[in-house]
Amino acid sequence: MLNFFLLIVIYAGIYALMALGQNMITGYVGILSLCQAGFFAVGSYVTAILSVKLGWSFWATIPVAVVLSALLGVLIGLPTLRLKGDYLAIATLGFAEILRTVINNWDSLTNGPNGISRIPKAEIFGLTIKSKYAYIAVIWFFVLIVYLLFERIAKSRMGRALEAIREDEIAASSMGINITKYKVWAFALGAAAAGLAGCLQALYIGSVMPGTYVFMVSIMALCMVVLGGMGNFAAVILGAFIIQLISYFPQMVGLSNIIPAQARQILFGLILVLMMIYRPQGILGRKERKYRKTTKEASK
Amino acid sequence: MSSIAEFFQHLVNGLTLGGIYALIALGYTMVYGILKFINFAHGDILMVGAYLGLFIFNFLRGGSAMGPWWFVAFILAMLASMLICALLGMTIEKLAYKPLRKATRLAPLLSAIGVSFMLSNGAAWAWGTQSRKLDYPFDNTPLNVLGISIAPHQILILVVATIMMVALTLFVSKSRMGKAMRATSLDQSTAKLMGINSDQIISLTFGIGSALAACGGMLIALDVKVYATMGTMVGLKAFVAAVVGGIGNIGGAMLGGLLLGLLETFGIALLGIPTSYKDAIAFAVLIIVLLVKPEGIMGKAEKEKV
Amino acid sequence: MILLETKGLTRAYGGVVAVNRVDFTVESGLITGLIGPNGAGKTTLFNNMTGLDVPTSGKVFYQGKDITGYPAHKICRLGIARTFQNIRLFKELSVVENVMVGLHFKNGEGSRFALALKSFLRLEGEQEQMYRKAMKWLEFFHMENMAEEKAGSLPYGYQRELEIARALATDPKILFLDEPAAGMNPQETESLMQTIRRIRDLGITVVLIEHDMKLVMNICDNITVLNYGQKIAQGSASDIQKDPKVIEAYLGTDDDPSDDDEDF
Amino acid sequence: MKKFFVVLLVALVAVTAVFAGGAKEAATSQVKIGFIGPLTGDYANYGVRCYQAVQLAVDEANAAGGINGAQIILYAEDSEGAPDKALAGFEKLVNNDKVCAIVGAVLTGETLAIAEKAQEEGILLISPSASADGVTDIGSYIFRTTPNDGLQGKVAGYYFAKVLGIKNLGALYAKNDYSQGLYEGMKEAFEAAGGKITIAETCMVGDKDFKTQLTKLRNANVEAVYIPNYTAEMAQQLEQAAQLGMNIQFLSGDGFTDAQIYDLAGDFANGVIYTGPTPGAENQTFINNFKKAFGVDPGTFSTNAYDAANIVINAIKAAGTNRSAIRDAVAATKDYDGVLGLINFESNGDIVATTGVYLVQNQVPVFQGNYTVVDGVLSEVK
Repeated sequence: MLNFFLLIVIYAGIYALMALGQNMITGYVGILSLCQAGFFAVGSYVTAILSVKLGWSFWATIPVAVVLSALLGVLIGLPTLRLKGDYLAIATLGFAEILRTVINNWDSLTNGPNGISRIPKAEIFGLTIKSKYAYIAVIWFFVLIVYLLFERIAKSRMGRALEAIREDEIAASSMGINITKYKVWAFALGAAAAGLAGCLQALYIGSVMPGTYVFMVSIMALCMVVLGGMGNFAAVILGAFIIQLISYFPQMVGLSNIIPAQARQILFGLILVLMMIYRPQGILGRKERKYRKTTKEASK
Repeated sequence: MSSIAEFFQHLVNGLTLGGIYALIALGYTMVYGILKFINFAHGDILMVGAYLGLFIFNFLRGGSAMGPWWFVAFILAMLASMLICALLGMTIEKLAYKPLRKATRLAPLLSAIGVSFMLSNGAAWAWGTQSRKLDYPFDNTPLNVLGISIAPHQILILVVATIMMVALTLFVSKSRMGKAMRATSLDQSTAKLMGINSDQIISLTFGIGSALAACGGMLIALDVKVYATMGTMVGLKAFVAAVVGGIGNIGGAMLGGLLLGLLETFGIALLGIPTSYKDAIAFAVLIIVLLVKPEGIMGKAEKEKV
Repeated sequence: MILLETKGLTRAYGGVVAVNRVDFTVESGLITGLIGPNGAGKTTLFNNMTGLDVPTSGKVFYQGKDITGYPAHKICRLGIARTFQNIRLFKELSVVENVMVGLHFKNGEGSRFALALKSFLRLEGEQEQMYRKAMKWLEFFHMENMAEEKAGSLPYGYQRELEIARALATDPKILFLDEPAAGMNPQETESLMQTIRRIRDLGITVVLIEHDMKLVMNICDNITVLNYGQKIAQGSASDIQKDPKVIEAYLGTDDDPSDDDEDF
Repeated sequence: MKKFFVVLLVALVAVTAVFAGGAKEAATSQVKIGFIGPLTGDYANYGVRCYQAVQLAVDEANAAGGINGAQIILYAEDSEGAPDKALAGFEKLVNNDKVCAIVGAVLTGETLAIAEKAQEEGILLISPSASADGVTDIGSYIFRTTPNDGLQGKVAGYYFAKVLGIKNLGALYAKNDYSQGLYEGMKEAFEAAGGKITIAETCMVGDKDFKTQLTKLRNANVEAVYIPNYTAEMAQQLEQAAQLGMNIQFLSGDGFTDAQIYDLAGDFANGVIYTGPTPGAENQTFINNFKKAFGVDPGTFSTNAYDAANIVINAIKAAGTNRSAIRDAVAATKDYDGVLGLINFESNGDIVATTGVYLVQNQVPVFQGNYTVVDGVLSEVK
């Protein structure tokens, strides 16, 4: 049981990175993007290709994966971010599907449907990362870094500009904010986080195949943001953890020995619906930033 | 392209595929037009409709030999399945979407995905994972016209799609209910002030949309068999078709569907795009259309008030 | 001195010409009023001058420089700020944050990249500085004790004032006010008049669209009248009140069917 | 505000306690084996059929008295066809349920993902269907009861060229591991035997409309078309080909062994020549029992899964529940007489296989012979 719980912690960490990125895009700027699966795939494949085919060390693949995902984010973001709401959602979903199709078909680079397996393990200070605890340390280290970085950005002028864009694009642009630039920035940051998640996923699973990076992955990332609380980075990490706990819970406690696999999926669907009905703003809700507490006396 | 016959063969194939997309897009566009959210469960209602139709059809025809009765039974099964799915759609709307009217836009979207999960896995649980065949209710030997093969069921798909579109257009533009629907889609609160019971209208729209899905489901079943995940991809593509045509626009859904079907077919046949990129074509078209004309080919641009 | 002017500005939506070859001038240091019946094209003209809309033809000059077709954020950075007819606050953000958004590009010196980096690294100090500046503007409107409230929860009159404060935070040379007195009671309007004068005294040129004739006639140094998208008069308050075309426009268009065109 | 969260947590903890407690009470006279495969999602049909076959083997063994009196318990985990989910299932089977051997996984990709962990853990992994080359090379604990794509493709390629005399072949395969693997194996052999692939069309998994591809194939004037795919898709292709008026020889692979093809494609299946496993003596009994138990025909890889389960059960009978002992016992399998015929394993864990060739006549596959390829020469095995 403990062992399985550790696995959930690992998966939660990987998805937390993706959810942090999604939160930057959706929770902060209010862009409903369904493309995280695509950037996740790019990160995974960069690590897989560079480390298996070119023999790079895992650590060296990370910057390439992150930068490439971010660039792709810019590339996808520039044209699509002009769109609104659901149109944007469906266009980004389209991009994710196109990415997956390309990966599935570019046999010479990605090995097509068979994927790339036997990705070498990472080493640190001469030690090979093998145990679950080591993976947890590495993965959550990155979660922490990204969390601090994003939280910092959120608190800076950029964060406020992003929130302003979410609240009212027209007013924001009339306040001198270049909305296209900021949206693309946010999109690229979110993409980079998903790319990083992809690297770690490839490292832990040890293989990549196109079937992993389906539309559901984006939905899961979105669910984590909504469940945790939009625009609240800490809550999003909690959301990632809870969603992974819920989806692997039947396995962890042996419930999956009793109920059929479909019932587990049905249950997940039901939880999703109930969650939306009873707590659409998430567990913790949006975080409000206080710059200075107003005292009661002051308001009198 | 080796001959004119091949061109026309591709044309026929593309039209049938497009007819299927169009049929489903009609339901999508109606629901979206009123509620403004992507009903991801639409494709799954289609699947349920196909299963129900299959069961009812098999029950009705019993052990009888193929003949006119089979076609009657098919139509009856389709109507029954449409009715049940309409009720199903209305129930889903009441339970899973109605409580979310005032929530953020994301809430109904995710709720719909939850419903989709429940429907497709529920079907796999109840009815198994294997594909089932819906027998043709008529002799489906292809007709050969000048070297072009056309299967009768392809014609049926196009005919039914056209009938549905015309009926729907008439209903929405002429009937009282239809007018109330349009009013609700334009502005729910004003419609309410005008004495329109918008809850009822939304429920009705879901009912009609789901019935259309069931109808589409049965026709598609003739073409692709019946299985638990049959609605997922075709549903997504139909939504793409609806957006390309201009969401909320019935003619646009039809146009978008046919266009998508033709582009997928000719993109591969004429432009030499590898066939495994077929799905990518649909999405690429979507993205291009959205960038050039974000409101869709037949949609009306809405300018934000400043 | 002419600070901003349009030359032959035209904006057509399909067949409907909302603004028709309008020459509009804003003199530096004055309060300019833009009036006209509903649907006359006032907001459209505003939008075309502030980058939210692009003219079909004609030009906009700012300090002699052609700024036609500039995006809104660039125009704002040139020193042109505005408020909106339907208040557009960042409702979920606090009052002080709204003003801080206005300070977004102004605060600090150097390249924007350096700014961003500075903001990222020396967070506390930079935020503190912005906060203090924002509070100054709130004090200007006597709103400092509402700083931490959600902008969306403010009473209507305060929302209008907050919108002006936010616009002022961008440190503009010209401030465009789109119906600032709409929905205000006489006392509130009175205080708004005072505020507008105080803004002018800061050296900021004010341009306003207003339906409240008392307000317009009281504070505007120069008034332009639009009707059916065309400029029909321009001059001081007393000139305008005597102009027969203006009188006709105001008396004769009560049942004008094109009333709702205002929303473009 | 946090009530919801608190309630959720309490519920999770409570359920954990109940089930964790329950799990510990497990009787000692049990032998646990595991299964991993896609039970939901796009590939559910293949996973479920394999699972059912394993379940059938386990039930039969239990009805016959179990393993030395101990009942066999089968734990099945859903992989959803994705490596990360498969890995979670694997962790659960190995660490929570402490199974002593695993049948699975079903798809090549997910098998590759868990094979390495299985090797590290030292637990037998025997896949009924991961047919891509190289799967069993990951380690000594990895076996499979399906011939690799290489062999089946090879037999197919040489058979088409040498026995059927086809010079000019078209193909329509899906971009997934199974279908593409078979196609590539066949292509290599077919071209080595002097044939030419004139046109190769592809489709995506889940596609059900193949008219465009088929129209292109129809107009390419090939002698035959190779369609290595899954049952439902092939039924679809055959039917749509008929609708397009194509009168051409179709060739296929072991996806055709699923009797459901005749439900779905009916007479359109007639005339198809396909390669597939050679049935053993018990084949018909197995099919009947499967139908009786689950109400459907066994799927493409059900036979492989059934034999894999039985080999594992026999190994446990012989060697006990020690994981490495089971591995050794499986490796030592000698002429196991299963529904696939006589089964032996190569040293790397691949099945020593011959491939049968069938011709469908009146919706019944007629056995044409049993073949293998050695050093580029096709030879019939009697």
